[in-house]
This record gives sequence, structure tokens and C-alpha cells, in this order.
Amino acid sequence: MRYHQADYDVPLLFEACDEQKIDDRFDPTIGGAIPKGLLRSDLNIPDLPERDVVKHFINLSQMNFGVDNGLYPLGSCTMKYNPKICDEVVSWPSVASIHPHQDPSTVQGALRLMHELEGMLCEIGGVDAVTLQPAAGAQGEYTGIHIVRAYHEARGEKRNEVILPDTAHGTNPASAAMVGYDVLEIPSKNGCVDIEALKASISSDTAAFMLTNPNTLGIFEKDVKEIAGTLHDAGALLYYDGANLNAIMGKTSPGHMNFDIVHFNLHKTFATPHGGGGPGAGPVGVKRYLEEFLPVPRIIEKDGKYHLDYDQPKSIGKVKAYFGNFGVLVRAYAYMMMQGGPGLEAASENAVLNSNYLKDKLKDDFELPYGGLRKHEFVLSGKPLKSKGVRTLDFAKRLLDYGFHAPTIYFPIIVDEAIMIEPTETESKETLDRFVDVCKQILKEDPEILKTAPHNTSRRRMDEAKAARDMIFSWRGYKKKTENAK
Amino acid sequence: MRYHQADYDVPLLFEACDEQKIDDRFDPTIGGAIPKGLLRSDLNIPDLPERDVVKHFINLSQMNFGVDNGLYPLGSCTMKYNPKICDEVVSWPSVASIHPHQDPSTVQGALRLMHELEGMLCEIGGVDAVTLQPAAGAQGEYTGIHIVRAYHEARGEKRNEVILPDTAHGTNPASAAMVGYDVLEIPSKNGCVDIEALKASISSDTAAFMLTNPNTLGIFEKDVKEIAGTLHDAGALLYYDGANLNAIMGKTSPGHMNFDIVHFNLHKTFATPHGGGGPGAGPVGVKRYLEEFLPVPRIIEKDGKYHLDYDQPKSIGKVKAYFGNFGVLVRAYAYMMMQGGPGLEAASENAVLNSNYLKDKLKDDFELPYGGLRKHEFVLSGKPLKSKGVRTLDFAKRLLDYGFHAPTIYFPIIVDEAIMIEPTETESKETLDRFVDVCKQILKEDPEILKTAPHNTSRRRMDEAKAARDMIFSWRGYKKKTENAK
Amino acid sequence: MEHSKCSLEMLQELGLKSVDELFADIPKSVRSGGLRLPEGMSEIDLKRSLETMLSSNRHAESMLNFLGAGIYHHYIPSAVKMITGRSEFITSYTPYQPEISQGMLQALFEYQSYIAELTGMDVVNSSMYDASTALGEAVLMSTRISGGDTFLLSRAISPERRRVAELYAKGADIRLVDVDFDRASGSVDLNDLTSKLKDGVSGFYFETPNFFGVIESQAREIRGLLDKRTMVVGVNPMSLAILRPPGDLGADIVIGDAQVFGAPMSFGGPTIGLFGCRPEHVRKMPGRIIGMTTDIEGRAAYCMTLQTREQHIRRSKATSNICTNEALLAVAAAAYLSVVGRTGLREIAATNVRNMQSLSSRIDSISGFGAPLFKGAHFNEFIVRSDRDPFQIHKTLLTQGIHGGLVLANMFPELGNSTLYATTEMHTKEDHDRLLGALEGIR
Amino acid sequence: MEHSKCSLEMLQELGLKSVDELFADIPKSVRSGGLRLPEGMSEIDLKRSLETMLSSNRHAESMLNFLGAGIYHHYIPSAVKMITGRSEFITSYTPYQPEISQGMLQALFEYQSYIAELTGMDVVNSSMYDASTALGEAVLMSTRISGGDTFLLSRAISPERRRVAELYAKGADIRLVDVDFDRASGSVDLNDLTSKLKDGVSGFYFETPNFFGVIESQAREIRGLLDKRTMVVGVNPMSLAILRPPGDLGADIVIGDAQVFGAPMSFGGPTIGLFGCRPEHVRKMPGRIIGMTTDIEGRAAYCMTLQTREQHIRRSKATSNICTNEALLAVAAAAYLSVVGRTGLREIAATNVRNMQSLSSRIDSISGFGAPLFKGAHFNEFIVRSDRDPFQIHKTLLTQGIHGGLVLANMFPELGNSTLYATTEMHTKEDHDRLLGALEGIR
Ligand SMILES: Cc1ncc(COP(=O)(O)O)c(C=O)c1O
Ligand SMILES: Cc1ncc(COP(=O)(O)O)c(C=O)c1O
Repeated sequence: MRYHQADYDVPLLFEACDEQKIDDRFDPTIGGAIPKGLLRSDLNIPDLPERDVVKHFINLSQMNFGVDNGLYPLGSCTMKYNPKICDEVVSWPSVASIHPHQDPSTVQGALRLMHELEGMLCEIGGVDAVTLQPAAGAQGEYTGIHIVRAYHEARGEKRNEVILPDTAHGTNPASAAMVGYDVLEIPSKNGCVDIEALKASISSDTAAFMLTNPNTLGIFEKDVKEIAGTLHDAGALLYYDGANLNAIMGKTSPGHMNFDIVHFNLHKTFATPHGGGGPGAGPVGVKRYLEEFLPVPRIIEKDGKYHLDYDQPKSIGKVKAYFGNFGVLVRAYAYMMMQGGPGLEAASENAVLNSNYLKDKLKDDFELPYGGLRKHEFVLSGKPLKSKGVRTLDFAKRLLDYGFHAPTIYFPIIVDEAIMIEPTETESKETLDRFVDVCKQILKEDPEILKTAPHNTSRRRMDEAKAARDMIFSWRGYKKKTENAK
Repeated sequence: MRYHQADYDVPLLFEACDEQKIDDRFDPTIGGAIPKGLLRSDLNIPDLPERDVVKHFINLSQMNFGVDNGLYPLGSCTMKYNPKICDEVVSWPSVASIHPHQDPSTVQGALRLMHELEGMLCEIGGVDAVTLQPAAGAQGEYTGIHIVRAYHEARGEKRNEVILPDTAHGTNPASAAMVGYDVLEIPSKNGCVDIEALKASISSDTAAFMLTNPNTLGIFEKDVKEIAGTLHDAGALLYYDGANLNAIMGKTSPGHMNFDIVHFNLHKTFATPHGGGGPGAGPVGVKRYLEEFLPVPRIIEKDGKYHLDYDQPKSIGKVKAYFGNFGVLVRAYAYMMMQGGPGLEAASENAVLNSNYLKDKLKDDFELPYGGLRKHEFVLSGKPLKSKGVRTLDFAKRLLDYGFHAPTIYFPIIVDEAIMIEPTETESKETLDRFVDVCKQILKEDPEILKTAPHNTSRRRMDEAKAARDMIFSWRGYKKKTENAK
Repeated sequence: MEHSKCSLEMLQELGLKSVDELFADIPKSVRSGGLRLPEGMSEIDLKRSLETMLSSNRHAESMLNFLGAGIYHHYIPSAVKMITGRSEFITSYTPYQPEISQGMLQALFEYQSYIAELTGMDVVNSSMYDASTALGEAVLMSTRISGGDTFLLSRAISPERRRVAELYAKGADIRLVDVDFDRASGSVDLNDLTSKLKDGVSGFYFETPNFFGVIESQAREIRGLLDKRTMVVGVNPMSLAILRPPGDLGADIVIGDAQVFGAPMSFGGPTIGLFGCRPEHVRKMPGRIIGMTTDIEGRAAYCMTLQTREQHIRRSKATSNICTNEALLAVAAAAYLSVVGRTGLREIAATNVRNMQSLSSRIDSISGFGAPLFKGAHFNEFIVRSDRDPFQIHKTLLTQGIHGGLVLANMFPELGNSTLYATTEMHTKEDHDRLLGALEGIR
Repeated sequence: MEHSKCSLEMLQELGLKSVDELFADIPKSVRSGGLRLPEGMSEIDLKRSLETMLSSNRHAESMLNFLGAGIYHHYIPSAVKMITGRSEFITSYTPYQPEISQGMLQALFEYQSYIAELTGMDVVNSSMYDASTALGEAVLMSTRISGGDTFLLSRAISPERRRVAELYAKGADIRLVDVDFDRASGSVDLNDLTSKLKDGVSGFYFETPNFFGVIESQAREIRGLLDKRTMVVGVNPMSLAILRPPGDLGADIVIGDAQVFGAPMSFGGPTIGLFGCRPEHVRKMPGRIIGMTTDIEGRAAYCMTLQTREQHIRRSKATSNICTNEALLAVAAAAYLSVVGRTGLREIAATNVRNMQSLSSRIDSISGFGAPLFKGAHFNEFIVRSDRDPFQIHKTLLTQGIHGGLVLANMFPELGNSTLYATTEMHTKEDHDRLLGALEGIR
């Protein structure tokens, strides 16, 4: 299998020959509308013909690997294929060209879509009410933990601790901390929550426990109901990190597992593309008794008309301006309508099938901590690589040379040299088989090749330390540094 | 300068694991609507998820070099940048979703656009009437030569010869032959029409002379009026191959040079993209006395309403169904409106400037037959390469390694080892300078590198003889051949 | 003209003082002195003015439309648009440098492969301009294959195609002779065909489904009658998802329009001429052909081949003058067929047949109307006969925001008050209801 | 569920008999037993049903609209849409593997560079969710920089942003205190600011142009008053094409929304939070930062850097929880700024000012209306004061197919009958005429 990523020398736009018109007759005061003192005297951004700009970005795009280019088995990220119709729909003026302050009577379609999306998420999450406002998963957590705080405060309680397992994603502790909580991480046992340790750490200070199930190792926490019971008995709430929802749709739900709050990553489970980092959307669902704390406005349907209700005295307020990342919501809605209930269930089935298939094919070449079934993803240990004198990082970089994106690595922290693989349901058996072949072949290669990998990407291994040392974050910064150096 | 084209192993779609549903309950008779005997029993085309199809074509696209990727100095082809707004406009339903048989009252906008486009082409071509019907340059020639024939026939004359210079593009003789003419090619002299030879070959059999000016070498035929006079005196017509119009807009026009008929390549001069081979559009313009022969329907404006007029008894008829490649026409119209008169003139000026700049920088490294000014393109001879033991072909292939498309080579035939370079106006000085540097560098490289070039493209040099020998033109053909071989 | 700093630098390097000097070689006597055209406009102004101008077009999304007759309104999946919108495909030229153009070449080879499967022809070129010019070229090729000075055309074909074929035939001094259709079935009148198969006839062209939407049921008999003459079959390739391929029926040449596969109607252009033939005829074929080969490393690869047929090599002796073709629409067709796949394509075709059947029988049940006029099997269009003047009906429908079918009264006077209606998967039951309601009001 | 042939093969290789066995580890007690959701639909049906549902939305192309207040309707050049539509950008994740993600990384670095030039800040992160959360994060960062438990907010900011800032402040137990605006000029009331600069105040946030469209003229004075406290400035980055950059005025942190650069309004999301700071504060900054470096061959390259500030490394001690951000809109902004360029951007900004001036003075000339309410210089929006109830006016305009400005009566009762009107380069003179005609009819 041969692969080489496109490789262009693309200078920064700021370096390009500036096709400045000689005669720049611009009147900066705009006929005196703005006093001179408020105006800038220069603006050092390039003036380029469209031709050069398009070439620049087209060639850059070819130097960027996306799901559309091939397998992207980034564990925890659910990099599934995004149907193109969803992108098309978002470009319609009825989606793209509406303003958030429009009179509700002029945006009934948008409100209805959001209302129906809330309904579908309720069903999938096993919850009673949903807000679409959070902009991403982490903001969903932030919203959820604010709800936890509001809930306890409404009951006159002041609890200042959030517990989570050591396998939790970094956003969980960060979000809890930003809501003002102390964070307590408890160690896992056999890849799952150590219920005894959990029980030991619960106190009247415990506001909530944050968990994802299947957990970060791809293992289903089968004692989840017991966990929930323990927490609830202590007056605490259970928060579900929805990043792993792709494993369980139609089989179980956070609600059925007795979670109180859940966020959904529409840019994971519901096929909205990730855009090289975002935008995403992180709706939050809650059980009935927490609904009153959801952000405002709530979308209310009455006699077929949709309203925005700001009159929610117990609401936590707003986590983001307006109503959420509408463009992302529309994509997710379109995807869900196309899939339907059966399609979503099939998505989870195939995601789990693909994951277990890969796991089985690869487990003997690496190490699989804690055997058994996995859900939509699994974590191998790259420890055996050490005997070759290489690390998980080298293996990951070498995968790039074959036109596969690398898995997530070194997460979760509890697995030594972790390799976290999530194939998703949209990959074919043929692709998985090729991936397995390549993995096995890499293990046979000369360690030097791995250590100097990648070789076939647009750039070779990065000097990341230099980036941190030089601290050049902009062309402006670069020019200053280089001028200072002279 | 580093370049590597993207390289993927993309199997043919037909080879892919066919995700066929086990249970195919399709009723082929469609409830008995179609008798069994008329139905096919199998259909061997693959059933693939959208994910696999998109990956396939995205990766193929990265293995295809276009103007948007960089310099494409293909002489005679005017590979200029195509503004993106023109692509956008064509996707509007008011362009894409109208049917050619619609009642004219329901497509007034389309008819008006075409009528105005005809008007602009008249002005640019210096002609009195234009048909937009021909699908490409060659079809424009075909239309034009049919008009020649109709013109002579209408005058009761039977002339059976079309003359053209040996530098003419292959479509010229082919088009003339398809209209039933004998073709006489006359040799050039000093890179221009040999007027004496031309005069000597003109007879009462001469129907027309086909020429492009500037000619294929990029030289302006300054005696064009004398040529025209000679032809006209002999009762023959003068045909202008519009492929080279990008050199002269606003400076002169075929009409001003006394040509009778001209075709326009909208996919060259007027920035409609070439689509990997097409579609294009080849409108034809004529002087007043030839208007009656133009294809039907003609678009007629009366009191602000547009009509289709089929009542043209002398018309040659139709060269293509309906009204021409409307989608291409709209793009050209949009381009022309954005450029305006001054913009089009500037386009020609910059095209000629770029061409002469490159010519000057490169002429000493190669050979420039016939010195002096060039218009929008120029032809070098690769003869000097022979001393290195390499050919023009090798040089061209090596250019690919640097991320430049190759120039047109071995055309026109009168220049030994011809290298025909047309930079177009949309390339920046910076790009031209880089191109010059690379050309000079290649000349210094080891001949072996050139002979085995390209090295950095998705595939290496082709075995073109094998393709002609094996004659595999389809998956179906491939399967048959390989099964026969067994 | 203002010129950029870089332009001035370049002029200087050329030793020139002004841009005018670059045009010193154009004699005064032919100078035009500029263009009498408006000033240019910004992108935003262009968009505004085009929107205004084109807003008077009533398109298929703003007006229910029952036109077909060679150009059809089918659904184009979003993925197809995305694929054909890729810059690298759109902005490339003909793949003269195969090493750097494998993407286009493989896509075109796949187009050829799809059409080969659908038509049952091993050889398919990478496109002609459209079906009409494909027909013109087929007439010429038929003469190259079988000699002669006459070519027979079924009368049940589109007048548009017919007229283009006439011009192509005229250029080659070929006589075209019509073969009538059977007044009951709408298919080829075999007696008339037999009577016209004289010496000097190189071949015969008929369509299935033909212009009246009728699927030809006598292809085998026609093949027999033609003997060694060239059989040229015109198809709506969408119908081949379910219909017997013409290759199976003995066609020498198959033509058609692949617009139905992923290209919009675009007022009739660009569309894409489909052209296939038997392997023994390949050297007589017009147009570009992509062949499979390997590169010097032995990797599978694609390139243009058998170019000695083409004008840039053979000049006046070429099989055709075609150079620029419709490659991007071939990519669209390949992408379309890949996205919908076998199952999807068959479902779409079946939906077309079902819609045709339903619409036709519902119209038939309105008094004053009869449909379909012919009793043969149909694909997705059919003729409606009306008691009242079809032009009047057309006008009345227009006032109700419905564009009815194509009135045939002038084109085929022998068919009386006939109108050709097409329906595809784009029509919902509600769309049919609307038309029927309007027709009910008219009868 | 039907399963494909390949799926069954895989099951078999796993030694499983059914898909159910893959879920054997989920206890019965938590099983949900399927989803009560409708069946799926085809792409064509989806499109139909969405078109129907969304047709009741009246968008900027179907209804003249004068809303702004943080989200603006600007022209998006076609090239920008094409660039941001590229699959490779859209379908990639955060560039954790820089070697294979240079395209996104360089584009983000260029975004940072553009915003750095415009704002005059050397450090810009690669995006926050939107301006409101950027403000929330700035409040927290101000506390990290300057300590204290209180943060001052200008009252002349958007209530949307204000509410989000409240939540962020609440999480960190920070008290927010308002600083009033001057009733005549609409800019910061320096007396009120001075009176509130008590101990424990970490910083102050004000906007220019502010929520009322007024360009703040006293930034230098504010800088002086704040002393060592953090000065956080909110901008409409479009205005920085002509206005003095906040970096020049001494800002420590600059925030804003870069939606104006190539992103549609999209009902308010996704937009893109712009966030820049002085280099000395970089380790206290939230969000991802792209840095310039080289690869092992020494070629220029880009990667994420200073990640120890982030949650995936520092967990609960991170500067923020943000992970997914708005990278694609940063690419859009970079593409937008490149396509329009310096000259184009300045022309657009100037057109906005001109349109604002013209609209404002024309409204002012209608009796019963006054505009602008404040006498400071404005960018592209301004407050219209009316004698009649602004809600009534709003309703009347709606019936005429015009969406007037944002009525401020409830949000800023102290401003009386006030409505915030925005106008951009998207409005033509005819658009203004239409509004004025309607307002004339109302007075
Ligand atoms: C397990 C888990 N939780 C939370 C998140 C945070 O989601 P987001 O990136 O949308 O903020 C992620 C995504 O990276 C995740 O994988
Ligand atoms: C000089 C010249 N004439 C005619 C043509 C034919 O034009 P087209 O390819 O549009 O048929 C070309 C293009 O290849 C050309 O370069």
C-alpha cells in the first residue's frame, strides 16, 4: 500500500509579493465621519488576487488529512463519515441567513427544528428535557455542572466536590473546576470504576460523579446502576459524558442507567463534521427534576407555534449567546432524520462490531489490558513495542505513512503507552483489514524507520519544543522576533 | 522548492468489497409494467456506502493537477484562473433547473442573459451577430465552416477547398474535412503565413482560409489585412480561430482584421473552467452578410421581450441540441460583467506582459525561433536539450516534479522539439520567477533524472504503448481480457 | 489602465516604458481602440444584478414541470455535487500529462466502465458533447464501418437530435431517410424499415425508450433485418438500470445522453453525449478513450489512448474534430452511479416507471384525455392525447403555475392533439394531484 | 436490523452468532429496548421535508433586515465558501498529528496572524466558541492576571454577552459590577468608572464600537485610570480595518466575534470567539495556540503549542475547559481576509460607515424619529429614538416585510423608545429607501 500526502511549499500569505496598487486613494476619515485620532495609520495585511488566495488554501487543504481521506480511528472522538447533504442544507439561506434577534414569528421553522431535535435527543438520552445551547462537549459539561450547583443551592446545600475516575477526559475535571468545585479523581480497578473506592470517597460534600459508559477503555460499566444508587443515596447527582454515546444507541441510554444529566456531542455521535477542531455542539439533557435549571431561553411549543421562554427564575442563565450552534444542530437533525431510529441503532451495532473486530485482530500483536468485549472503541497498550526500542508515539507516526490517521495515544493515562482505537461504523471491513495488515507490517519494520517516521507526510516529525521555546504565534510576532534578533 | 503530489492507492470502485444487502427483494417487472423479455437479468455495478465513494473521489481529485493548484502554462489553452463566483451562480436553480423546452415566457432571464452575451461577444470580436450554440471551439469551427459552405452554395458556387497554415491546430483541418472540404496546408515562412505561398494556392476552389492571430507561435501576423484582401478578392472567406483571443482584447479584433467568421473559446478567454476536458463553449460570430446562415433558433429581443426565432430559411440548421452550453455561457457572462471592458483589456495586457517576461527570461536557455515581441504565448525549441541527451518530453515531465503543469509540447509542428508556453494574465510575477528558476535548475540537473521523470507525481512515467496494445477501456473489458488469458 | 507594482517591475526588466510597447506589432490599421463595454463590477454587485435578471426564470423548484423529451429532472445527491465541485477536477485541462492527472483519468475510466456495464458495450469513449452530436457522429461512423451513402433514422426520435444529425450528414454528403413508427405500438414499423433497407444504406438508428417514451420490443428483429449494416441504438441510460442492454441485443453503436446521471438540466447544456461501440469498431470511433496501463514502476495507471484517431494527430483524417468534450460531466456520472449504486439506481428507475404508470392512468381516467397514446411499455414519459387544443391546455396550465408536457402537434402532426409528458422521481404524489386537478378543470 | 454480507463475515470471524452477543455486557436492567423514533428517510425525502419546515423562516434574502447587535450580515465571497467547503478542512479533527495536518495548522496560524495585525496584539489564540464565552474567559483570565474578586463591565455591552459573563463569573465566584455610560456621548462614563475602581477589582471590560454602535474615544484615559488592572477591550473586528487597534491603546486582552469575517449569521451560531492578549499573559490564556516551528528536516512547519495550559494536560488546573473550538470558522476568517485583502477590507468598512451615516441622517430627518441617539462616532449601527412605541413600529414594519432594528426598550429602559439599527454593505440605497418609506408612513 502506497501513500504520500500532498506536499507543497506554501509560503505564508504575509510573505507573498504584495500586489499593492501604487495609487491608494483611500480616504480614511470617510468624509470626516470618524475623527482622525480614532483611526489607524497602517494595516499590514496583504492585498492578493483571488487566484493566489485560492491556490494557497487549496494546496493547504491537500496537506490536511480528514475523514474523507481515509480511516481516522481517533479514540474518543468518533470520527465517522459526515453525509454531504447535511453540509448542503446548512448553506440554505433559510438556515445561514437568519438572525438570532429576529422576531420569533419569522423563524418558526428554525424553532421547530430545534424543538424536534430536543425531542429526539430526549429519546436517545433517556432524559426529559434538553438544552441545545452549549457550543461543545466541554461546554455541555460546564452547563451540566452549573446545573448540579444550582440544584444543590436550590436545596440549600453547599457541596464543593466533584468526583470522577482517573480515566475521565481532561475536560471533565476542568469543567468541574470552572464551576468552582474541587475535583477528586479516583483510581480505576480492572479498567472500571472501583466501587469501593468510590463509596469511600463519597461524602456530604459530594456534588456529583462524572462518568462515561462505556468508559474510556471501551468497557461497559455493568455496575452503573449500583453506582448511581450509591450517589443518589448520598444526595449527589450522576453526570454522563456523552462522548461515548455512539456505542449504545437503542440498547440503553444514560437515562436508563439512572444518570441525571448528560451531554451529547453532536460532532461525534451525530455525524456533524469536526472542522479541524470545531465548531461542534454539546446539548445537555436532564431528568424532569432538573429541567427548571436549564439555560434560557427554552423553546416552547403551543398550538403549533414556537416561543422563546426567558421566564425561568431558576435557570442557570446563559452559557453562550443565543440558542447554540444552530448550523451544527441542523446538520445533526438532518443526519438523525435520515438514519431514523433503526439507522441509529444500526450505527451503534456496526460501531461495536467494527471495534471488536479490530480489537480481536490486533490484541495479540499488542497488549489488551482487561479482556472481553469492547463497545465502540478499545485501548491497547504499546508496551510490547519497547522491546523493539520504539514507543507508541513512533508507531502512531508510522501509521501516518500509510495514509491512516493515528489513533489517540497516551490516553487514558491508566494504560501504559495507550493506543486508543475507535473505527466507527462507517468504515468497511476492507478498510479495517488493510489497517490490520499495515499495523502488523509496521511491527516488522526496522525500528529506525519508526523512530524517524513519518516519512510520507507533507512535513516530517515536528520540533515541538522549538515551538514552545520560540513562542511565535503570529506573523507580527515573527517579524518582531526576527527584527529583535538582528 | 519542494513538491509531491498526493499519492493514494485508489482501487477501481468495481474492485471494492461489494456491500451487497443479502436480501435483495427488488421486483424487476415493476408490477408487470414491463414485460420480462425487455428486462435485464443482472447489473454488475457496485453498491457502496457514500463514505467509500466520497473517499474514492476526494483522493482521486488530489491526484489531479488543476489551475487552482498552480501554474498551468499549457500553450494554446489559456489556463487562467476561474473566479469562484461564476461556479456559484451556475448552481442557482434559476440556471441549473430550467428545461430547454420551457415556454419562452418562463425563461426570459436566461434568454436575456444569452442575448446580452451575444452582444458583448460582438463587440469583442468585431462582428455583427453571434450564435452561442456550439459546444466547444472545434464545434465552433465546424459551425463556421458550415456557414462558409452555405454562403457559397447560396451564391451558387461549389468550392471544395479550405486552406490553412501548417501551424494550425488539428481541429481546423478536421472540422473543415467534416464539412466535406479538401484541406490544403501551406508552409509558414519566418513563423508567419507565407503570403506568396498563400496567393499561389488560392483558386476558384478556395472556400476559406483559417487562421488565428496572433498565430500559434504567439506572433502577430501583421499582414493580416493583406491576407484578408487576397482571400476576399478571390471570393473566399476568412475564418478566425478564436483560441488566441486572450492576446488582443480591446487592442484589435477579428472584425477589425477583416475576418468574416470567428469562434470564441469561452473556456479559454472567458475564464470558464475546463473541467478536465470539458464542458466548454464555442460561440461563433459573423459579419452582417453571414448572419442569415447562423444556426437556429436565434434569440430576438422585441420590446424588452425575448423570443426564439426558428424561421431562418437560410440557416445551416442546428449543430447541437437546444441553445448551447448554457451553464458555461452563464459563467462567461458573469466573468465578463465583473471584468468589464477595462478589465478585459487589462487581461490581454497582462497576458502579453507575462508572456514576454517569461520569454525574455528563458530564451537564452533554450532557442527562440524568430525573435521579437510575442503576444500571450511563445514557442521555444527544446533542441539545445539534445546536447544533454534529453528531449523536450523529458524536460516537460521534470517540470511536473516541481508542481508546475507542463507546457504544450511538440506543437506547432514547425518548431523542432517545441515548448509552447502560455502563462496567462492571472499568474503573479513571483510565480513566473519561480518557474524561471526551476527551468534553469532543471537544465543543470543530471540527464538521468530528467529521463526518468516525473518522480514526485502520483504515478511515474506511463507505459502508453501498453495501453494501446492492451486496449482495456472498461472494467467489463478488463474482466473479459483477464478471463480469456486464463 | 492602472498597473500593479509587479507589472511595472516586469515592464522595466523588459526594457519597456509602457504596456503599449507590448502591442507595437499590431498595425494601426487593425486597431480597434478599446471595448465599448460597461465598466466592471464587484462580486456583490454582479450577484445582485444576476439575481435580478434571472429571477424571471421559472425553474423546476418554483414551478411544477412535466417536460422531458431528452432532458430530465432527476435528483442529484449532495455528495455528487461536492465531488464535481472539487477544484482539482474543475480547473484541470484534458489530461495530456497522465502522471499528474491520474485522478481525472481514473474517474473517466470508471465512467467508461459504468456505461459499458449499463449498455453492454465493451468500448465507451470518455464523452461527446451531447446525445445530438453523438448521433451525428454515429451516422458518420456507421458510414466508416459499413460504407454507403444513406443512413436510416427512426422517425420516433427527438426533432432536436434529428436536426443535428442532418447537419452532420450534410457535411459528409450522407442522405438521411426516415423509418416510420407503428401507429399502435409506437415502436419501429418493421415493414417500413424492410422497404428502406436498400443498397447504400450503412445503418439504422432507433431509440429505446424512444421519443414517445416507448420501449422498443423488436430490437432482435431489427438486428436480423439489418444484417451486416450498423445498428445504432439510442438509449436513456437511466432506463438501463432495468432494461436489457443494447449490447445484448446486437447494437454496434450505442448513444444517449448521460445528463440523467448527476447533471442538472441547465437549459439543455452542458449535457453529456454517451458513446459506446463494439471492440472491432474502436479505431473508427470518435472522441477520447482512456485506457488502463502501468507506469514504469508497474503500478496500475490510466492514460488517453488510441489517439491516432484524433484530430491533434491525424488532423483532417481524424475520426472526428472533437477536442474539448464533457469530461466533468463524465466525472459527475461516475460519481452519481457510485453514490446511488446498483440498488439505488434500480430503485430510481423503478420509481420512474411507477410514476409514469400512475400518472398516465390517472390522466387517462379524465374525460377528454387519453394516455398513453401507444400501447408499448414505457419508461418515464408518454403521450397524452386530448380532445382540446393542446396549446390552449398548455397556456391554461401555465397560468396555474404548472408547466405541462411538450406539445407535439407541430412536430408530429400525424399524432393529432398530442403532448409528451415526463415524470421522474422528483414528482411527489401531491405534484401529480396538482396536475390532475388542473387538467380536471380544463376538460 | 438487516446486516451486510461483510458484517456477517466479521461476526463469524469473531465467533459470534448475532449482533446481540456484542451487547451481552449490557445488563438487562439498563436495557432500553430500542428507540421510539421514526424510520429513516432517503436524502431526497429529507430535503423535501426540511425545505417545507424551513420555508417559514424569513431570511435576509427574503426579508429586508436591520438587525445587528453582535451578529452581522456581511457579504461572503464565493471563494471563501469554496475554501471552507473543502472536505479536508471540514472533516478533520483537532490537529493532534501535526505532520499530517499542516494545512489546518498553517491556516490557523494565518488566522492568528491576521487577527494579531488587526487588533495589535501579538498573541491570538486559534478561537473561542463566540464573543460571549470569550468575554467569560476574559473575566477569569483577568483575575488570573491581576488577582481580586471583582470585575467591572461597561453597561454599554450586549445583554447576551453580559449574561454569559455572569455565569462564568459565578463559577469562579467573581463579582461583576457595572460601569455606566455617558448619556450624551454613549461612551464610558469615566467618573463612574473611577468611583468603582476599588480594591479587589481585577479589570474592566468595555467595547469599541460598543453595543450602541459608538466608537470609544477615551481608551487612553481608561488605560490610565486602570493602572495595573487588566484592560479588556471588545471589538467588532471589521471596524479595525479603519480604527486604531486596541493593542495600540494599551489593551491587555482583546475579544470579539470574528463571525463578520466570512461566517453566515446562522441564527447566531456557530460564530467565532476572537481572543488576543499581550505576550506576557500568554500562559494564562485559554484556548489553543498554534506556533511556528520546523520539522526534523528544518522545513518551516506549524503545531499546537503551550498545551500545558490546556485541560487535556493540566486537567482541573487548566486555564480553561475548552477543547473543541471553532477552527473551521477561523479558516473562514483567514480566507475571507485574504480574499478581500487590505484594500477590500478597508472599502467594506468604509461602506459600512457611509451607510450608517446616510441611514442615520435620513431617519433623523423624519419627524417623530431621531438618530443617532448618541453623539459619538459610530461604525455600522446606531440607536434610533422614536416618539411612538418602538414595539408598535416593529410590528408595523414586519407587516411590510421589513425587519427593523432591535428594540432596546426592555433591555435599556433608561434609553426610552430606543431601537438599535445596523446597516452593512449588504444594504443598497433601495433597501434604505424602502425602510425610510415605511418609517415615513408610520410617523
Ligand atoms: C470523553 C470526552 N469527553 C469530553 C470531550 C469534550 O468534548 P468537546 O471537545 O466537544 O468539548 C471529549 C472530546 O474531546 C471526549 O472525548
Ligand atoms: C488553437 C486552437 N484551436 C482550436 C481549439 C479547439 O477548441 P476546443 O478544444 O474547445 O474544441 C484549440 C483547443 O484545444 C486550440 O488551441
